[in-house]
Formats: sequence, structure tokens, C-alpha cells
Amino acid sequence: MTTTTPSVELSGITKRFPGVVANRDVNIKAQAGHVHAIVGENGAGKSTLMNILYGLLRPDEGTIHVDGREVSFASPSDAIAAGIGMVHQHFKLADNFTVLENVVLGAEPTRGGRLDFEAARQRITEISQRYGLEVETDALVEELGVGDRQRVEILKVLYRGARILILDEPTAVLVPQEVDELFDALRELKGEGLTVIFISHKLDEVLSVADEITVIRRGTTVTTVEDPRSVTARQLAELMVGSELPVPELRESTVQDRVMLTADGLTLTLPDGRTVLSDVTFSIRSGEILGIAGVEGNGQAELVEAVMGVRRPTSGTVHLGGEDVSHWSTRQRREAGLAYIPEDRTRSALLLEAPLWENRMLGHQTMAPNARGPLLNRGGARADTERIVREYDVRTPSIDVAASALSGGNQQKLIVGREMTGEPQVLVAAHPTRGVDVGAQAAIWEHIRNARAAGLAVLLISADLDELIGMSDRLTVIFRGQLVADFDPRQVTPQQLGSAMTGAGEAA
Amino acid sequence: MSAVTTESVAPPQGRPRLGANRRLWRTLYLLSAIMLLLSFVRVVSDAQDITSAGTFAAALGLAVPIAMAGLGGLWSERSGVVNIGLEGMMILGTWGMGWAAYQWGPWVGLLAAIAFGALGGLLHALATVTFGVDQIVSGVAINILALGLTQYLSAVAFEGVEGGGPTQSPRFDAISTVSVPGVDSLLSPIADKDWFFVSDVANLIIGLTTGVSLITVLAILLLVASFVVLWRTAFGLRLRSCGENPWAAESLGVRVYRYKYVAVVMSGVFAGIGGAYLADAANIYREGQTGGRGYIGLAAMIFGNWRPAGLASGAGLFGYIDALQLRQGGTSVHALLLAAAILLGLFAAIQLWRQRWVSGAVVGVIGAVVLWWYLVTDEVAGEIASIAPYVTTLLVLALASQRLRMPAADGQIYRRGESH
Amino acid sequence: MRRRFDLRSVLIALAAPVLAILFSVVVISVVLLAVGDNPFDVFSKMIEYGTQPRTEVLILNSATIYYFSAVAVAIGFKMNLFNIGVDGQYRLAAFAAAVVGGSINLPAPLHVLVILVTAVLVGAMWAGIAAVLRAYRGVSEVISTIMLNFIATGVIAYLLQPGRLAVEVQGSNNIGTEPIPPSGQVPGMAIIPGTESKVYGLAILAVLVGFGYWFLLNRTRFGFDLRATGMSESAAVSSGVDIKRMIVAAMLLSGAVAGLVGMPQLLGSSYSYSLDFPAGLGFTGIAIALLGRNNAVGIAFGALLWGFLDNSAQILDLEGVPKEIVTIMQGTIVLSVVIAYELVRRYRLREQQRLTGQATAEPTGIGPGADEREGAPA
Amino acid sequence: GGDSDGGGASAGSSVSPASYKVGLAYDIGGRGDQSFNDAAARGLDQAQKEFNFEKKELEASAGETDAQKEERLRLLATGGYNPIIAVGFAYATALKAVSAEFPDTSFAIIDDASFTAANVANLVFAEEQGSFLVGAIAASASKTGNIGFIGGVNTPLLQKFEAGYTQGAKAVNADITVQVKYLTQPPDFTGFNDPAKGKTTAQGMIDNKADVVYAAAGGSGSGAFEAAKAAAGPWGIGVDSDQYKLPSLAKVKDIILTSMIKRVDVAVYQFVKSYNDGAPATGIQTFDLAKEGVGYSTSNPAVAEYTAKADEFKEKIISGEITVSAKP
Ligand SMILES: Nc1ncnc2c1ncn2[C@@H]1O[C@H](COP(=O)(O)OP(=O)(O)OP(=O)(O)O)[C@@H](O)[C@H]1O
Ligand SMILES: Nc1ncnc2c1ncn2[C@@H]1O[C@H](COP(=O)(O)OP(=O)(O)OP(=O)(O)O)[C@@H](O)[C@H]1O
Ligand SMILES: [Mg+2]
Ligand SMILES: [Mg+2]
Repeated sequence: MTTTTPSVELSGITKRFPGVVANRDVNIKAQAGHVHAIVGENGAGKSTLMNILYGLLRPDEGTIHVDGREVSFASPSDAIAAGIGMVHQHFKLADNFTVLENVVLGAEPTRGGRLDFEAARQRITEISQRYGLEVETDALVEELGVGDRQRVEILKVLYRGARILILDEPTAVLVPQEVDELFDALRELKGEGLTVIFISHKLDEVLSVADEITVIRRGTTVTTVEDPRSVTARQLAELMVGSELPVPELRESTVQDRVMLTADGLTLTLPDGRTVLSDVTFSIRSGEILGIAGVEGNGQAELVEAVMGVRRPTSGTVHLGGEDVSHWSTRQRREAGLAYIPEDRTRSALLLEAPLWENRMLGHQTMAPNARGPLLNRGGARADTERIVREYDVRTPSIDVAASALSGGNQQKLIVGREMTGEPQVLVAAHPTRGVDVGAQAAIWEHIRNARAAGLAVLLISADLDELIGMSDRLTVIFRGQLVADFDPRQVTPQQLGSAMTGAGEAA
Repeated sequence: MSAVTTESVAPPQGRPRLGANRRLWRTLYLLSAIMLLLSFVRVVSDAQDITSAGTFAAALGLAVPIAMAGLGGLWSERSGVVNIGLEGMMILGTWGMGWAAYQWGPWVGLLAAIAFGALGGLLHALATVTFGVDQIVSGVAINILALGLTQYLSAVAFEGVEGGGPTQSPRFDAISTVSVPGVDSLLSPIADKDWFFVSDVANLIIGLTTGVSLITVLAILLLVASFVVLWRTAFGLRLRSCGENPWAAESLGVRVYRYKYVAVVMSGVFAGIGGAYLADAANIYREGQTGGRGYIGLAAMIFGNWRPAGLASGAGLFGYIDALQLRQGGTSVHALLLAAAILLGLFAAIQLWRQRWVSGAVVGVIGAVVLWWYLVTDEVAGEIASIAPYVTTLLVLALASQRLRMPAADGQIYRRGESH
Repeated sequence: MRRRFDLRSVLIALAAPVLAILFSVVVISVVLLAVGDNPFDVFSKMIEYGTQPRTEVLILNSATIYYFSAVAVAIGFKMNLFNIGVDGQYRLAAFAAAVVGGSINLPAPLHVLVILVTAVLVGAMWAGIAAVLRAYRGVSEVISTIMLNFIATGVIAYLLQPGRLAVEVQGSNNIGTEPIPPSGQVPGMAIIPGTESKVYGLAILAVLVGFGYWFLLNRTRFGFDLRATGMSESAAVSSGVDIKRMIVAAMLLSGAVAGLVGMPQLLGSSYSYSLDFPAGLGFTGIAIALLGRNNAVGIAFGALLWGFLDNSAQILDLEGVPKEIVTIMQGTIVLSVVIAYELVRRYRLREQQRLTGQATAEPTGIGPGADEREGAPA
Repeated sequence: GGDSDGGGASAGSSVSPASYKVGLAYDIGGRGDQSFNDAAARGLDQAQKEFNFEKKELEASAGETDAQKEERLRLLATGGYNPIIAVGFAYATALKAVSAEFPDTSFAIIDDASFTAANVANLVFAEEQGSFLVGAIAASASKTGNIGFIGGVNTPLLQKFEAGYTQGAKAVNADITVQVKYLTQPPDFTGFNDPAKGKTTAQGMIDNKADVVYAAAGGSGSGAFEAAKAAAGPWGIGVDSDQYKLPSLAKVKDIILTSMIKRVDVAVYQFVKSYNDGAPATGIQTFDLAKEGVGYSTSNPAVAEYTAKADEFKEKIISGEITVSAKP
């Protein structure tokens, strides 16, 4: 394509946070009608850069040009006025508002001083039909799955008539089919001359959708790839981190005979009558990893909670190492050797305000080396935290800093280290590498592999199909609360898996 | 584009799950059921006061300050700021009313009360929004400060003034009352007939439309207006978004600090009006006049699920029971025992029918005990009658299904530019 | 290097309350000047009076009572439970304890023990109602404890009548429970030199409760569970904490300590529960718990400060200064202390992030995983 | 203000006219509460007008302990104040301790006779006797045979008012209905400060056919009078001082038929006078009808109709022919 005036031009952007230079002399040009991808490790500074473009942060140095004119944004309203819209890495939605309310917030149509819901509804319906982003306008956001939420986020931006669209890791939580739908919408938008800036850790996706790719490493632009067809994912990864792209794979089978975890006929009906799990039955042997694939919201979360004893199933049993633990509390189950990596680390796995060594105790507060009888063993916990920090390469100045001071990847490493400690029998891992950069990902996979070799049984739930296929000994698909299909991970493709997950194809 | 679907002709509101009409009907059914129960209890126990016009009028009067405090809480908490300082802001309101009304008349007094309450709100906003202080701490501090300040100011302002003193203002004239013309004369004959249900309803209407203070009228208008503003305007949507997810609001260009400031200051304004009402009803400011109504307002707001209609019913329920116990406590509260026994029995039956054996049995036994108490006594002791409003509130909350939902970011400290 | 960091943070931590108090002194001075009083005089009078031995005893005694109340509140706060009901809990507990104490006769230590146990049980039971309603019916503890305060008032008023649980004293307009015989009384301690006034014997219990609170919270599994629940309920659940049980336990504990609030007064001074038994101490406890940041030692300082202000205020009246100025001072102190703390907290957070940032920015050309994959993992 | 130097008690016994200082410790509310404390203040003011002394007034705060009350009295005593007057029964425990500590200081306590000491005067009132008279007036004035009693806070002191009132009313009309209501229960003393509640309660009683309402409820009484005034017809009866004459009640005075007067001012005045005269009163001083310590007011001309009967009862009570019980 010919280069005209770039629709967005960031030049010499530098942004310092206390102790960190998040962006250093970053230069990016994005063309109208293009999808411009930005890739980089966790913490490379991508989100910071986008927040600057969106007016949430102000750069310390550098200039921003939009359509050739220099701009300076004091707040997102200025950016919105300049035609910029952003879909954030973490959803920014009010759960207790309807889709409509979330979409119009800040740009409400009014009539006679009152909010004109009718006009808003029409406008949203119009946009959603045009780009195939259908959602029910009057549904509460909390009732929506991630895919729908993603659509709402994009609707928010389009509703404001944005010409420049920033998407910060929009696909992290989507299944392939949803990713395809999203990309269709992006192509549509691009066709209308919009500028799309797209951030992702999934390099295959980037290669398939991007027209240009900028690589950021440690806060600064490394290079811009003008023609994505000229690079491979591997090369991109090397540009990003200076190392090879890690591949999730298991070597030889380590499956033993002993059955470690059995779920039998797990059924869960909510008070409102919805059945979110129906007759889920599986068992996992020592040294085996069972992967569960599924579009988010099909009962995975409830299944994990039922296994962990956080939620009581309506019927069905859970056996742990041959013992019926259906009526055990979460604590008893954990004490019996059930380890747990929850899907939402900041909500369910960490005490953000507490220091690392206290976080190391969480979930293991009744076990050595954290406790001695009813008392805590602080010395033991601290020493063991030091060990985890060392062995799992948690980047932190000390074990006394609050967990909130750590970056997401480092938080996750601490959690994995904690859960792998104490020779667990069974690990329930939900999205163990979500939002984690390639290096840390590889480390986490390696730890899981090693533990598997030592006899650990793993229930692995992930939205990352490559991870699932690569890390599982067996694969099963959950759809509307039922296990609908089993696959051999050595033979299945992400596409086959994807169609089973959407209930389209019933495979072997 | 053939955009308009058949569904989009639905009522003009955010969530057309329950149409406005159906909601109205449901309210009417519920109200009728309550009136039926009360009529029944009145006839059976011969406790005429439980549906007398005077009771309903008193209930309205007692509910107003609680509802205003609750409305203050609602504005504040809808913007994400917990306001335990309502009591203090209310105290400031009573003092402002007393101080200004005896000098320049009650309407100026009302304005002063509003100004004083707003100052309290401003302080709370400054501490919680600008300085990001824990909201409960700030509220508690405001309660202490308001008390000390009004005591101190009274010593300075009222000592030596005729009729005033360190604990009270001089007397002033109250804001006038209004009645809906004709209602009293039209319905009184019906009310006097003691007809089952019909007379009770007539009393209700008379009670709520006769001799109503203009502040009460204002309060009702404010409740309605708050609903319209918060749920039907862009301003309200933005304000509420600050309480649900300020980071989302921020990312859409909503000036979160500004909305929080407005909401918390308004919160002080409403609490101030509640205080003004109390002073006005007494024609005088007296220290300790609020008597914990700020806290009860807070409770009414939670009871009402952070919604105006809900908090109005919470305040109304409280006011009604309080009116009963203050007027003819012994007999009326005794009659209420029968009502309570009937309701508990119904609840127990429903629980048993749903096969919730334990809760059904527990409630059933409690109901039986209450019934027995009703049957073996003629009156309830004064000390026990006086706690009826509180016990009722607890009972209703314990029995009602708890679908309360506070604003998601309520109480959280928001700082500009720091995502959570 | 770490020592220096710690020393500095300690200094910063101390600086906050000191600065805050200075700030409130300035605010009060402005108010005093505005009405024509000399602030210097006022403060020096308060300090002079407040440091007399007799006043020191009064301050210690007030602080003892406040301490129980604040710890009771703090236990709830640590779990994000807002126990506004300490007021009702301690009044009902003190009343019941007085009735029991006045109606039995046992050897001294046993008698006292029975009274204390009664108070603790009744306090816990009253809080338990709110706990059960919250845990099993989802009723906000804020509402239920407000209501239970009023209900406690009615229940006591009903029972504290002649013919029920009260006894009349000839010629008195007061009415109270049967006085507790000497075997149930706790003698005071003459530990402040220069005065015969005695510090409540139960001040020792306050110290023990404070230690127990600290120990329970920071050194036991139960305390960890409680704090974890307070910091993140969802994280606590996945760590195996049973939230409902935790709510009930924390509330019972809070109520139990609340039960002790009235004990120094009952067993050390009035020996019976009567109409003028001090009320409203639960609300003071909220302010002090917040002032002391729910920390055992912080609360002690808060309680002493509060006691000092309350008691030294007496002299102001004698000096012709309205003593309500002290209430304003208390409010200002609470507010400015928390603002100072908040500013310091932010400063510290930035400091931590700076350090974390440095640690993260250490040379690492290659992702950590690469190392792992090459070297054999341990 | 006075200096808090003088370590011990003052010489005390020999009194020279200009050389003594009177200390007065109020209950919660203090001077200007338009009620009980104010009456004490009036007595003090009157005494000061006639005799030559310095005075110091201190005030209690809500929720304080006996120790703090004690300290207040002690501050006065060590400051050389003598005599010292404690207003309200809440000071009983404190005064018992302090009066023993300062045997050379003269003390007085109002409304308490639970202990006596050589240097303490217990100034108590026969509120039930005064209430009997207004009860009799109420019954005479009532056309419906139904009257009301509103007590501020449910305490034994207020129950004395209720007891006397009921007996007086029954003495006139044995079949009379007396509606009784206390606004709050201790330790919630807001019942004395909540005119809104007073109004609601009075309205309730009036709706229930009461046509005279006796409001022994401190500041809440004004609400009761508002209700009576609004209903046009019912009478109100005031308490403690002649409320017909209170500026703060000027708007409703025409419906205040009479007030039960409790002469706290007289008691305070007489105590100071006795000290001034060199023979400080000690022991229980009961201010009853005979001593004119209680009574009813006649400033509203409308009460003239009923005074004859009331005075008749008064004589009988003084002569002992009728004894009024202090228990409801
Ligand atoms: N508000 C902040 N305060 C201090 N430091 C920050 C802040 N936001 C970001 N940083 C720093 O800037 C760096 C860049 O962060 P940023 O979120 O931009 O990374 P990213 O490239 O988006 O990573 P990811 O791929 O995980 O989303 C972080 O590693 C962090 O050290
Ligand atoms: N709102 C904020 N305020 C202050 N610091 C922040 C904020 N957000 C992030 N940080 C800092 O940024 C750093 C990285 O945070 P973030 O969670 O964005 O990590 P990340 O860039 O995604 O890294 P990772 O690769 O581990 O996912 C942390 O050290 C944190 O201290
Ligand atoms: Mg990012
Ligand atoms: Mg990240």
C-alpha cells in the first residue's frame, strides 16, 4: 500500500514511572485502513503506550499526531473527541449496567434532558448488525460471556464514531471461532478506512490479521515489520524476547495406573433453575494431564469450584485418591493434596495488600512449613518463600513487598511455585499462563511437566488451545455444562476442537 | 437498515424486564394485601389505631427525616462513596435550621440547613475523594465533628438569646402545612363507618393528604426527582457509573471526581433537609434531636436496595411502626403480634412447601410463639413496644429474600489514572 | 540496606500521627482565636491538668474502657465487618453480668470469673444474632447491629424495673441491679505515684486482651484466615476458608470483647448496673479503632489520647472555655490522622514500586523460561 | 475564672459575706436547657443577687462515668468552692465519695436521698404531690374522661410524676382513663429532646379521645403542646417551671392549662442562703406541698375554674389525709 499521511503517529514517546521507564523513545506510524499490530513481552510497555494515546496517561516526552495534526490529550474525552477509541486489556465494564448503558455512557443521546434510550437502542442495533457484533442491548453485562463482553467493548468504541481503534489484547480470552468473528469485524472496519491498532501475544493471530507489525522490547521500538508475510512467528518472538518461541509439548507419557481424581455425575443446578453442570464424569490418573476445552461460560468455572469444594454440586461425587471427598471442605481437600491455580489470580489467588510471604501461606495455612499446630510458622513460611522466589524466578526486591507491587507474570510464578510445593497429588489449574509472557509461560509449563513426571495428576483448563493440545495427555470438551467429546491431543487440530467447543461438530 | 426489531417498541427505559405498568400493579397488589392484613388484624384485635388516619399521618411525618437521610446515603453510595456521616450532616442541618429560622424565618432556615449539610458533605468529599481516606473513617470523624461543632456553636450563638440556650435554639415558626382540598370531608364519613378494608383505605388516604408539611411535599418530590435524575438522565447514568466502575467511567471521559463531589455534597444537602424537617416539626433546635436517625436512614437505604422507592418503603415501614408504638404502643403493637404471627405462618408454610424443612420449622415455631404471646396478653409492655420498629426491620430483613446489591465500587478508593 | 529502609519507614510511620496531631492543634487554635481564647493557655492548662497523677489515673481508666471497645470494633474491621453494635453488646452484657454477679455469692476469684464469663457470653450472643443473620440470611451487619443497639436498650429498660431484675434504693431516683458483693469486685491498683486513686484492676485484662488480639491475628492460623477474609473474600474462599463460619466466629469474638467494655466500671467502681451506667462507648470505640489503624498498639495510643482529651477537658469548663472544643479536636484528629496515614501510605507504595521496578529491570536479555529450559530445573 | 491552686478545702466554717465561692455542677444540658438545670441556675442567680459570692458552673457531658463526675466535684472542692451543688441524681455516687474526702465543704445534691452525710444536703421533691394536683385539674377539665401522660424517659423519677398524676385524676373521677407513654427508655435520654416524638405521641392520645395531656418530658413537651394546639380543644399541662410564661412556648401558651411546678430554684436558693447565714442545711430536705417546693401554676386564667378543688386536695395532702404514692 502507498504511504500517505499516517492517521496516527507517535514520535519519541517516553514515559517514566517511579523506578521504571515504561516507554523510551517509541516511534510508531499507523495508516488509515490498516491493522497495525504491536507485539512485545509482558511489561514491554504496550499498554502504557496505548494509554498515552488514549489520554489516560500523559507522556513525559514526545509528540502525538492524529491525521497529521499534533494533539495533546488531557483526558480520554479529548482522545474520544479526536476520534480515538480503545478496548482495554482488562474489560472496563460496569457489571450491573445493561449493555446499552455501558455503551452510551459518556456519550448519551438525550431528549428533553432525559436519556433517549430508544435512539440509543436503535443506533446500537444498527452498528451491531453492520459489523456482526450482535449482543442483546438490554442484558446485564454480568450475564454475558467474555465474547459478548468483548463485543460490547468494541461497540462502545464504534458508538462514539471512532476512526482509530485501539485493541489491547482483545483475543486473550476468546476461542478461535470468536477470534475469527472478531477478525471479520476488523477487516470490515479496516475496509471502511478505520485505523486499527492491535496488541496480542498470540503471534499467529498477529500474522494473520496485521498489515504492519511493530515490535517493542523493554519500552522501546525494536523494529517495524512492513510486510507480515516476510516473517514467521518464531522470528517475531525472537525479536520480542531474543529467544525462541516456546512450544507447549509433552514428551513421553508418564501416565500410571493409580486413579487420583474422579468426578462422578457432577450436576449443578443454580437457585434460578439453570443447570450449569450436568452429569460430568471423568477421572485422572497419576502422571496424567486431562485438558478441558470449552468456550468460557460453559461450566468450566463451576466444575473447578465443585472439584475444589468451593461450590456444592446438586448431585454427584468427587473422589480424591480413592476416597470420597464430596462432603469435604475446600480446606480438607487441599490438605489431602489438592492444589489449585484459580483462573483469576488477583481475585482468587492473592492477597494483594499482603506481603509475598503471607501470600505464600494462602491456601496452605494449615500445612508445613507455614503452620505449627494452630500457630503460624512465620520463619518457615519466609524461608520457603525465599526458595520459591529463587526457584521460580519471581522478580521482586524482597519477600516483604505487597503482592500488588508485582507484575502479573511474577504474581503468577509465585502462585505456581506455591501450589507446586508440598508434593500435591492433584493440581487443578485454570488458565495457568493467561496474560503471562512467553518466557514465564515456558517456565510454568516446565514446572507442570516435571511435576507430572513425578506423578502429579492435573486437571488443566485453558482458553489457549495450543497450550491445551500441547500439554494434555487427554482432551475433553465441555459444552453447556456437559462433557461432549473426547480427543486425542496428538491428532486433534485447534479447528476441530473449536467446532466441538461451539457445539457445531460432534467428533470422535 | 431494517434495524428496528419488534422488541424495541418496549417501554423507554434501560431494563424493560418489568414494565412500568406491571410494576405499578405489583405495588398496588402488595399494598392491598398489606391493607387487607391490617384491616383483618384491626377487626380481630379491636386496635383501631393501626389503621387510623392519625397513624398514617404520623407515619409519614416520622418517615420523612429517615427517608431524607437515606436519600443522602443513596446519592453518595451510588457514586461509590459510603456515607456513615449522615448522622453528623443531619445534626448540622438541625442546627442550621434552628439558627437561621428564628432570625429570618423557616424558609431561610431550610436554606441554612441545606448549606450546613452541604458543608458536611463537602468535607466528606474532600477527605474521601481528594485525599482518598477510608470512607468509614471520614464518616465517623464527621459525626464527631458535627456534634462538637454544633454544641460549640450553640454555646456561642444561642446563649443569652431569649428562649435559647447552650442546647437549644429559640423557638421559631414552622413551615406551613397543606391538605388536598375536599379529601378529608369526602372520605371522613367513609372512614368513620369502620367498614372492613374500605374505611382503612379511606383513613390511609386522609392521613397522607391532610395537614402535610411543605417539607414533606418537598421530600416526596425529591425522592421522585432523584429517581428521574439518577436513572433517566445522562447525568445520573454517569454518576451511577462512578459507583459501579469508576475506571470504566474514566476511560469514557467521565470526570469521576467531579461526579463524586456532586453526589457527596448532594448527600449532605438531603441529610440537611432531613435535619431541617426535625427541627421544623419541633419548632426548635435541640441538641440530640436527630436521635440516631442518620443511622436508621442508612439502614433504610440498604433495606431499599440502594433505590429510591425501596428506601421510601423502608422509611415508611419504620415510620409506620414507630408511629404505632408512639401513639398507642400497648394495644397497637399487641395487634401487630397477630399480623406477625400470620406472616410468619405463611412464610413457614411456603418454606415447608418448598421442602426447606429446617427454616420452615424454625419460622413456624417462632410464629407459634408470637401467636401464643398475642393470645395470652392484652397489651405489650411499653418498653417492649418501643423496640417494635427495630425488631420489625430486622424481621423483615431476615425473612425477605436478600437480593440486595450494592454498587459494585461502593467504598472503594478511586484514584485518577490508577486502574484497579 | 534493608535496615536503613526499615528505620526510615518507622520514622515515617511515627511522623504521620505526630504531624496530624500538630495539624489539629493548629485547627483548634484557629477556632479558639476566633472566639477570643488564647490557645496557648488552653493547651498548657490541659497538659498541666492532664499530667497530674489523679488525672493520669482517670485517663488510664478511661483508656482501659475505650481499649476494650476499640479492640471489639477492630476485630470486625479486620474482616470488613462493621460492628456498630458494640454499644448494645456491652450494655446488655454489663447488665446481665451485674444481675448474675449480684445474685450469687462465690469465693472471690471464682465470683469475678463467673461475672466476666457471663459478660463475654452475653456480648458474644448479642453479636451472634447479627452474625447469624449476616451469614445465613445475608442481612447487612450494619443494619442489624444498629437495630440491635436499640433493641438492647428496650430489653434492658424492660428488665431494669422494680419487680423484675432491679432493686430500689431508698431515697434514690436511680435504679439498678443488686450490688455485686465484695467477692465479685476487682480492686484497683495504686500504681500511679502521688495519688491514692486507683487504676482499674481490669486494666491488666485490657493489656492481656490487646496481646491476645495481636497474637491471634498475627500468629495463629485462625487470625490469618480472618485477615485473609478481610483482604479478599474470594481469595480466602479458594484458600479453604469457610466464610460463613468465619463471619460468625469473628462477630462472636468481637461481641465477646465488647462484653468486657462495661466490666472495669462494673467491677471496679459502680458494682451495679444502673440508669447512669455509661452509654455510647461503642461509638467511641469505632473512632479509636480507626485512629489506631486496628493495630493493638495503635489502639492503645488512640485510647490514651482519647482518654487524655476527654478527661483534661474538665479543666476547660473551669477556665471558662466551652469544653465542646475537645469534641471538635477529637473529630479533627481522627480526620487528619487518617489523611496523614494515607499520604504516607502512598509514599510508601511508590517507594515499593520503585524498588520492585528496579528488581524487574535487572538485566535479563532472555526470558526466564529460556534459562529454565536449558538448565535442568531443580 | 478561679485558680485551681489551694490544695485543700477552704476554712469553711466561719463565713464572711464576700469571701466565698459557690460551685454548681449541672447534669447533661446545663444552664439554658429551659428545664431542670435552668431552674437550678435561676435559684443560683437569685441568690447571687442577694448575697455576695463568686460562682462557677460546670456541666456534665453525655456518656461520662462516675469517676468523671467525681473529678468535676473534686475540682470544685480543691478550687476552694464551698458550698457546692450537684444537680441531678446521677451525681449521687460521685458526691458520696467526694463529700467524704472534703468534710469541711458543704454539698447539696438535687433529687437524691440515697445517702446522707453531715456535710451534704439532699434536696428532694415530692413530685407526686404536685402531679396529683395537676392530675385532679386534668380530670376536672376533661370532658371525655380520658387524659394522657407523656414521660420523657422511663425512669423512676418520671414514674413519680405519672403516679401522682394518675392518683389525682382518679380522686376526681374514678373511672377516668389515663393513657401513659414514655418517649424513650434509658440510657437513651433523647426522649427529653425530641419534640417530634412528643407531638406524635400527644396526637395519638388526642386521637384516642384524650383531651388533657400532661407532658413531663423536658424539651419534648413543646411538641405535645403543638399537637394540642393543632387539635384545638385539648389542654396541655406543663412541668417543672410555669411553662405558660416561657418565652419559647409563647405561641402555644393559651392551651397550657397549668404546670406542675418543681421549685428547684427555691431549693438551690434556700441552700445557698442557709450557707450564707452560717448554718448550711444538711440531711434530707423534702420540698413538698407543705414547703411550697412543688405546686401548680395559675398564670393561665382558664385554670381558675379548677383551683378550688385543687386547693382542697392540697390541704388534704398537707394535712396527711391523703397520702400520695410515688409508685405508679
Ligand atoms: N501506573 C504505573 N505505575 C508504575 N509503573 C507502571 C505503571 N503502569 C505500568 N508501569 C510499568 O510500565 C511497564 C510497562 O507496562 P505495560 O502495562 O505498558 O506493559 P505491557 O506491554 O502492556 O504488558 P502486557 O503485555 O503484560 O500487557 C510495566 O512493566 C511497569 O513496570
Ligand atoms: N495502577 C498502578 N499503579 C501503580 N503501579 C502500577 C499500576 N499498575 C501497574 N503497576 C506497576 O506495574 C508493574 C507491572 O504491572 P502489570 O500488571 O501491568 O504487569 P505487566 O506489565 O502486565 O507484567 P507481566 O509481564 O508480569 O504481566 C507492577 O510492578 C506494578 O507495580
Ligand atoms: Mg498490557
Ligand atoms: Mg500483563
